[in-house]
Amino acid sequence: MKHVALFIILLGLWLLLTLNLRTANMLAGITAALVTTLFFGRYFVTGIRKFLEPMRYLWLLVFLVIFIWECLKANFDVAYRVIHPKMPIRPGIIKVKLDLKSDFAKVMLANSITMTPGTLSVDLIGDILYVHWIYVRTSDPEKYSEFITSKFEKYIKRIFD
Amino acid sequence: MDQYLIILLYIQIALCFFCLVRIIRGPTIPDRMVGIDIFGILVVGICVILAVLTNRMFIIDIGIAWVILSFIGTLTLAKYLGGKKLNE
Amino acid sequence: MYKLIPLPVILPLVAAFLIAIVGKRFKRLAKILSVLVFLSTAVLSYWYMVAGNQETMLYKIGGWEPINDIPIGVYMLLDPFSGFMLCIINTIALLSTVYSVNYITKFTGVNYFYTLLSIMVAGLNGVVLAGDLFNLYVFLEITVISSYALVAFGTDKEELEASLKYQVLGGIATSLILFSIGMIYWYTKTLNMMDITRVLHASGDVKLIQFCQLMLIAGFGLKAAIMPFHGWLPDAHSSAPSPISAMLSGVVIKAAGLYVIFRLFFNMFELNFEISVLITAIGTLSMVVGVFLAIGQWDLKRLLAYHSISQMGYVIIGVGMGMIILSRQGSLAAASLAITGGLFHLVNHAVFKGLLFLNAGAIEYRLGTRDLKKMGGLAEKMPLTAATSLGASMAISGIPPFNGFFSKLIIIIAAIQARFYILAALAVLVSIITLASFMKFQRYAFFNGKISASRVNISEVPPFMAFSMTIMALLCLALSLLLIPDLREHVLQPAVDILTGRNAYFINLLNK
Amino acid sequence: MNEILFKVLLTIGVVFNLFGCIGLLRLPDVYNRLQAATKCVTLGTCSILLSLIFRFGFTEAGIKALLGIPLLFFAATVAAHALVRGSYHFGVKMGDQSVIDEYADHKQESSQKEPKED
Amino acid sequence: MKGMSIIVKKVSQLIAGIIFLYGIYIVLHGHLTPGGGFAGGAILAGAFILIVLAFGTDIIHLKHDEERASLFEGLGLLAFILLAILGFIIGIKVFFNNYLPKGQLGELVSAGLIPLYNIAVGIEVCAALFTIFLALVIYKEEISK
Amino acid sequence: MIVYILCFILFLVGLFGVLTSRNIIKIIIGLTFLEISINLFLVLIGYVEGGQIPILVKGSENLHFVDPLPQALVLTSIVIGLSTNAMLLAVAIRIYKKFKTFDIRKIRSLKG
Amino acid sequence: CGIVGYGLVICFLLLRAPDLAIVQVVVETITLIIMVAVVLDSTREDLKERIMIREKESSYINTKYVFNVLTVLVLALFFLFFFNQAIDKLEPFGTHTTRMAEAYIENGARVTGSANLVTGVVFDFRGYDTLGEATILFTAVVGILAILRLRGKT
Amino acid sequence: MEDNLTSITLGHALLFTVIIPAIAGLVLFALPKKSNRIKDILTIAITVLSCFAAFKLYASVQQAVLVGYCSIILQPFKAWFQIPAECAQYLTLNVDAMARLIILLVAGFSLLISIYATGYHHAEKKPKHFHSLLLLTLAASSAAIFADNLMVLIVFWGFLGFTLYAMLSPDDEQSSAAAKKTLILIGASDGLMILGIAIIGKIAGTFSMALLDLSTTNALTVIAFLCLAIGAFTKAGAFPFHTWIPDYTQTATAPASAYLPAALDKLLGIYFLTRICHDVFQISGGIRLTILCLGALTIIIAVMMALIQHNYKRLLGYHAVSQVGYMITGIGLGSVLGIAGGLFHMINNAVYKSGLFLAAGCVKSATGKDDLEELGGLSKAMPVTFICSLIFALSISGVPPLNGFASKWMIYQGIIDLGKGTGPENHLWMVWLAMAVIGSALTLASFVKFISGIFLGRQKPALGTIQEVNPLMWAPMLLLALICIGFGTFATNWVIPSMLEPITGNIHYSGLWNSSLITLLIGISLLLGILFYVIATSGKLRVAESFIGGETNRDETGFEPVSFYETIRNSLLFKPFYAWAEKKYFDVYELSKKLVLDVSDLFSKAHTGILSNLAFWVLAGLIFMFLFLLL
Ligand code: NA
Ligand code: NA
Repeated sequence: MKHVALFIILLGLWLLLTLNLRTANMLAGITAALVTTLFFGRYFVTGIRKFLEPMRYLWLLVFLVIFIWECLKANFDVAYRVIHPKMPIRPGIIKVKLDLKSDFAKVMLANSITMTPGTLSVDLIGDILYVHWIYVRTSDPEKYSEFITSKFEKYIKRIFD
Repeated sequence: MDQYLIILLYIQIALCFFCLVRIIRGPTIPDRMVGIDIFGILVVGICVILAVLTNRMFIIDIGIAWVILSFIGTLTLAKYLGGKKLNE
Repeated sequence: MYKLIPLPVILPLVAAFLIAIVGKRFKRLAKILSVLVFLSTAVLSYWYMVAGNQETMLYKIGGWEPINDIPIGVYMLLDPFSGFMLCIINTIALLSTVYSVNYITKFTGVNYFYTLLSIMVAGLNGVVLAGDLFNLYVFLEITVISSYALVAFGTDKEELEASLKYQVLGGIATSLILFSIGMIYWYTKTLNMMDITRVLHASGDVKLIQFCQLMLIAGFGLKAAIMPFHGWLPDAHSSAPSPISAMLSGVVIKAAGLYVIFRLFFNMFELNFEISVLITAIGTLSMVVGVFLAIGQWDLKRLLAYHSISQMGYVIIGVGMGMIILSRQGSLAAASLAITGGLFHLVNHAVFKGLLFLNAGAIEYRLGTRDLKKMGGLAEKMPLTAATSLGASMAISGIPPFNGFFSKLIIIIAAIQARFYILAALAVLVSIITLASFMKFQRYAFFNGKISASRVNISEVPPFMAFSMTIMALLCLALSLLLIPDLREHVLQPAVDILTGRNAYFINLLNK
Repeated sequence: MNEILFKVLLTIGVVFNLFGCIGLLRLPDVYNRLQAATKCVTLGTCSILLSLIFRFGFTEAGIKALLGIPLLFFAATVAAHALVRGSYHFGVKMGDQSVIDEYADHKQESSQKEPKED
Repeated sequence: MKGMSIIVKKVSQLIAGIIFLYGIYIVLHGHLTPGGGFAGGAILAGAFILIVLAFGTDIIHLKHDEERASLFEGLGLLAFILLAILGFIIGIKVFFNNYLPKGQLGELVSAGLIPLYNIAVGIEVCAALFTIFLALVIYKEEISK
Repeated sequence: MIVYILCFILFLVGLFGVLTSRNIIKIIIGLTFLEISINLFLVLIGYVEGGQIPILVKGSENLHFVDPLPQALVLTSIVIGLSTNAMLLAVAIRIYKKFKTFDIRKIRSLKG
Repeated sequence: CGIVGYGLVICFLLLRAPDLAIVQVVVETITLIIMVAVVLDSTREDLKERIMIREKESSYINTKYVFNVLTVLVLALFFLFFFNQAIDKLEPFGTHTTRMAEAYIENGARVTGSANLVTGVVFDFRGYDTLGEATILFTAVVGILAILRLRGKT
Repeated sequence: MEDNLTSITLGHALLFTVIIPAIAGLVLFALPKKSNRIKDILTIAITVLSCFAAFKLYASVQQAVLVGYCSIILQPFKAWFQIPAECAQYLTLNVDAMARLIILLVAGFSLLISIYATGYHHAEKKPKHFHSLLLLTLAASSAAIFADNLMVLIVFWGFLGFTLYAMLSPDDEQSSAAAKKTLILIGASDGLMILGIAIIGKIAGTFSMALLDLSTTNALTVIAFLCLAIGAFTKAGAFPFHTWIPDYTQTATAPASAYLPAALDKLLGIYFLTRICHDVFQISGGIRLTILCLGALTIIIAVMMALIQHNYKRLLGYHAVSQVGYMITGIGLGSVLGIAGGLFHMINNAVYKSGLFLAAGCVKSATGKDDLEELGGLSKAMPVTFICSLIFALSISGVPPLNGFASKWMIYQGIIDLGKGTGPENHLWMVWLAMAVIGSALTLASFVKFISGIFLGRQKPALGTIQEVNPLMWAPMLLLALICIGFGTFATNWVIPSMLEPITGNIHYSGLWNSSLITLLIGISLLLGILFYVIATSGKLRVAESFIGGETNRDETGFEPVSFYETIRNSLLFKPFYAWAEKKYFDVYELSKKLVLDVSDLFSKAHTGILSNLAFWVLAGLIFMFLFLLL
């Protein structure tokens, strides 16, 4: 199952890369995808069935929009901090508890957090995400998650979990 | 048009020098590595601009290859920075 | 023959790859295959020397014919000089490999050993056959990289340190060489050695060419371990496994260093008086200082290694005197004699130094030490080793009727004939000190007191090692016969003629 | 239109990169530098890649650039994460301005749990 | 050798295959675009290295991998040299002759032997670099024991 | 000309690094500098003002290219450099294990 | 440490040598990986110590070392001087004329069938060199495997 | 000369003295260890044949030539092979009277030694491959003597060094050191000879001794001469290149010592010295002076060293050196008389010295002792050895009517003749004469010690069971003793006219010929000798308590604190010299060894093993090369 999914994705990628439908190219693509699947099929993500649920793609789009917005915000945030002569930073590493089940979802969340303003995932152990925060606004551990994870968690739960 | 791109190209190259400064100054190995990592990403920009300038699209390949490899390189570094003590 | 020119390179390479692929399945394969391959390459090179009149052949790889009379592909060049070197390389390689069959059981990773050895031989054959400057560089690198690994093969402290030094200095050398090749390409727009000659002949910018030449001397001089560039040699040659030491001292420094210097400076560049003097001076320095360094050593292989430097000095002064004479438009006969002496000594040194290293290996194999102070009384226990090493010691010290005597004799006579009196005197002096240091070796290794109680069980080395040593010892005697005019005409003279033909030879080759 | 968008995106990208690099230079410790640089440079470069779509449309080059964006995203974020984690374990101290370090507790815990492994 | 954090693992799962495919793309287009056997082979090796880095394996598995990789390395090189001397066997009698038809310039299938050389070199380089990496890893694992 | 001089200075920097460093790793880096400068040198030689990338694409069939030969040479030389570096590093790590240092002043069991 | 290599890549890009650029990237990264995997890990403890005693070490200057450095510097300047003299009469940068490569540029694509002229040269005109190159890599690998054996002698 | 008969004879001689021994020598190498008896027989058979062939050659032609000797091209070779013209010059042989005489002597000694060795090796440990080496030595010496071309000569000459080395069969520390020293010195001299020969080739354009006749006027020729002379000196064992001989004789077995340093090397060295002084060069005053000086110094220094030895083999070794001084003096004189005397002394010395070594071998094999202090009173137990030794000792001390007297007598005469000349060397004739006479006296003194130490006095209890050696061993000795007597008795009537005059031309005792003077000189030397002995004996009593044997394990210091000759050693005049000698200040070998090792140390200090230094040399070398080109 994993193998087939990977094969199809790779073949698609090949065709996109080459944009060419001649026999030689197709054959090359199939061979390439086959070889790749042979080597890497077993490492591919689990839970392939989730690929087949269309709602997830919809949420993905929504998520993307929000994500890009957050990214932009993050950039301006950084720009502000960097350019500001005093460099207003108050860094620290904090602990956030996650509410997600699948590992993949947690990872996506961690990655997203890295791209959002002022935060950077340090480690993910079990349910706990350690985050480096460039400007620690509160010293109350309960409120961390609100600032950091709340924006994405619900989308990610719907997309990947 | 080309002039503008060339200016951007030069800026991008200048940014690479920023990274260079960080790499040279350190002070720790991770600092330098950050510099290299960022450098690798910046180069993609350079490649894109050059591809447009010379009208040879395959130059983007170089950028992508670079990203991939610098990713792997950074991972290696990170792995060995961490040491075996706290793995998993 | 023409079609077979690439074989000395291809066969060892294929052998190396095959050993790497299936060596683990078939235990004996590595040994058998490499012996067979070196045997066949050796036979090929003898065939070239014996059959026909040793005509010069240019092999165009890929079949690329010149366009507008400019060669565009990579050429291989087989002429008497390279044929001569091929014979030496493959003979020593064959004997070292046979020797290794027993010797290498002391080591782990036997397949790696044979793979690397095969690659090294392929590289050497490639260097010798190269007709293209960059190709030469590539094969040089193949050779040296495999030798780096082989030097470190024991993976002990000393081996690793030696390999490190060798690699760093070798790295500098290759950089200099490649830089110089780049400059030559810049100037001549070509890489083919014959084509370069033609371009340089038409017009030569002396300053640039001298710059390149000096870089090349330094680069290849480092590979040949001549004097200011020799730092790696004593470490590397003494630390390597003995068959490899035999290869390194017997063949590698010659084929990868001296051969190239001679080839380039005689045939590719115009001979230049100052450069010739310089080369000879460096050779003299190596000869003298090398022997002084050698005599103080107590590590047997280190002693031998320093002697390699010194003996290379003999070869260089022989050929260098020829260079000086030719560059001053002196008598061709005198130059020819000097070069004959040099080349004769080159082949002799390959044999006796190879043998000496094999002897040292035999001693190390049984005693586990290279320290002369810890040896003694081996003459009774290892009679064959003692006898062969006596022969080799006599040969390197220039005692008749062994081969070394005759080549030194020719060099000294040539030096006197061409009025290089001081060189001749130095050659004699060095010969005496060489004798002294080999007497030291003989004394402390084979005589000098009874064997200690712990060593009563020492016996002669296993048959394959003994076989190689015996053959080499016989060669030490047999090579004296090269003095006979008929043999010399066939073996040495064609090679000498190539060098004395100078760059006219290359230009004619291309215009043919 | 496409040409203008192309230029704008390109410029935005370069400017973001600029910010990132300034951050790389100015910020005090490796964690903060990573914060700034990764975010800005990644986004900047994504923007540059995206600009190609407007220049070339959905040709070979454009698609390649488009495919490059997620790759870059994953590569950059994961690399940043790994680096931060690696530096932390390597023992790089956080800057003087740092206020809190909850990760240290975890580190201590785990090293107490496995005292043998050293 | 232990693996890395779960973040790295999951992302590696996702993109290792893509990296490998990209490597193949570079190898196969060596005669049309920059790159070729060497660069492509290195990217291929990168994919493997990524997996090993991220997931980690025990030493026996690593050794097994190393053996296989060095086997492939030899095979790649052997293929290369066989392609070069095949001319002898099929009657061209010239070393390194590009004896296949050259095809249409700019096509994937063109330039005679060159794509095949590229593939051979790609396999060799991939295996070689991976072997180097594994050798180092194994060495470190062994000395840390 | 100045470009070549700069390139040569890079070469000298590498040489300088090799000669004066005490740390093996720095020496290795110095050697890489040497290689890099030479590669650069070769490519500089082959550069032609206004020359095109020596890859034919549809539409641009003019024959004004930079010299592909030095590029081919450099391609080979880069790989050679990689190989030598890898070997050196392998030796270096072994040496570290044996000598517990990278300082070449302490790695001198062979002398005289 | 790898930065000069990456700088070289940009130079290659600017000098119209994308083939080299991509290979250089690859090589540089691989070198970096090896270096990191090897060096950093084995010296991690040292490095940590070094961070702590950094100031102390830098304040200590050995006169012998300074002398060495100065000597090398002077020699290097000499070398530069000779190089400058040597290339005096050569054609300046960018005005390279082809001779051997003429054939590659004019007919290379046609006779080899390769659109990438560099690949054409590498695998066809100079395929023999490439065989050598591949062999060198192979050798290096075998060498590394040989060197990294824990026990060299039985 | 090139008549048919000679050609065939020559062919036989070559076959039996060179080719067959060489082949047999190689074959014997291959034979297993156990077949000793076969080897013995084979060796003796071959040496008998070669002796016979050499004698036949010697007898076949009688031509008195010194200058302009003859050389012929080897006929059989010419017929068998197509020899290129280039090669022909290397195949010229020289068969003049001197060569034929020397070959005869070589073959004769080989025979004697091979017989002696057959007996000796039953008793003593045998050097490995002694038979092969003996035959090879015979072959190489004969070939070297036959060779007219200097190139050919040096090849065989050099090979002799190798056999000399191999015959030592070194096993313990001392003998291996001696072997090393021997071959280094011999090899060094061979190297210098090559240089000299090459210079000759350059100057004269030929290597043929027959064609050469160089005047030593320019520096180059002088250098060439000196190089060749050093070769001859070292081989013969003249000061200052003699130092290998005592070491060799001390450690080698008796047959080896008797064969090579005592007989063959002297023959060859003096032969070659004669050749170069008279056939190759025309030596001039300065060189003559040098040679005479060296000859005189050799006589005195060696004998002085001999006086203080305890080890009788070493003592004989120093005497072997000392006697060479007479030969060199004789040949250095340059007159017919001198040369004849030198050559005669060479023959005589070979006879009695190898006899002495054989005797020493007998003593050694019978007792196993090396030291004079441990021996004594063997005259009854070993009568034949005693008598032979006595004859040899008297002969070497120049006591009439033995052969040693005859040749010394000729040399004294030659020295007195020299006084008539005008050069500086001529004016110093008194010095040479005094040296020669004193040397003779001291020889006598030390042989008194030798004889009395071994054979006379009280028999040590440990030596109670000693018996005479087997006939195979004493027969050659006896033969040599008879020759001593015969040559001495019939010197003027038969030996000199028939053996030496063919070589030197007619000897006419013109000028200051005064037999009473000679008798007086001999008398003085006898007297002096006995005086020395008396002084020494009384000295023994005087210093017995006071002497402290401080230095341990030095060869010269001996093993016991008290000795006869400590008086001499401790006398005011000689003490510092002996001290220096013990520190080997006079030993060329030790001096150069120290020098070389110092230089070696210096260089190896530069090899610090630090990588940067090695790399630095590369750059420095490069820059120096550039500067070289710039200048
Ligand atoms: Na004459
Ligand atoms: Na004369």
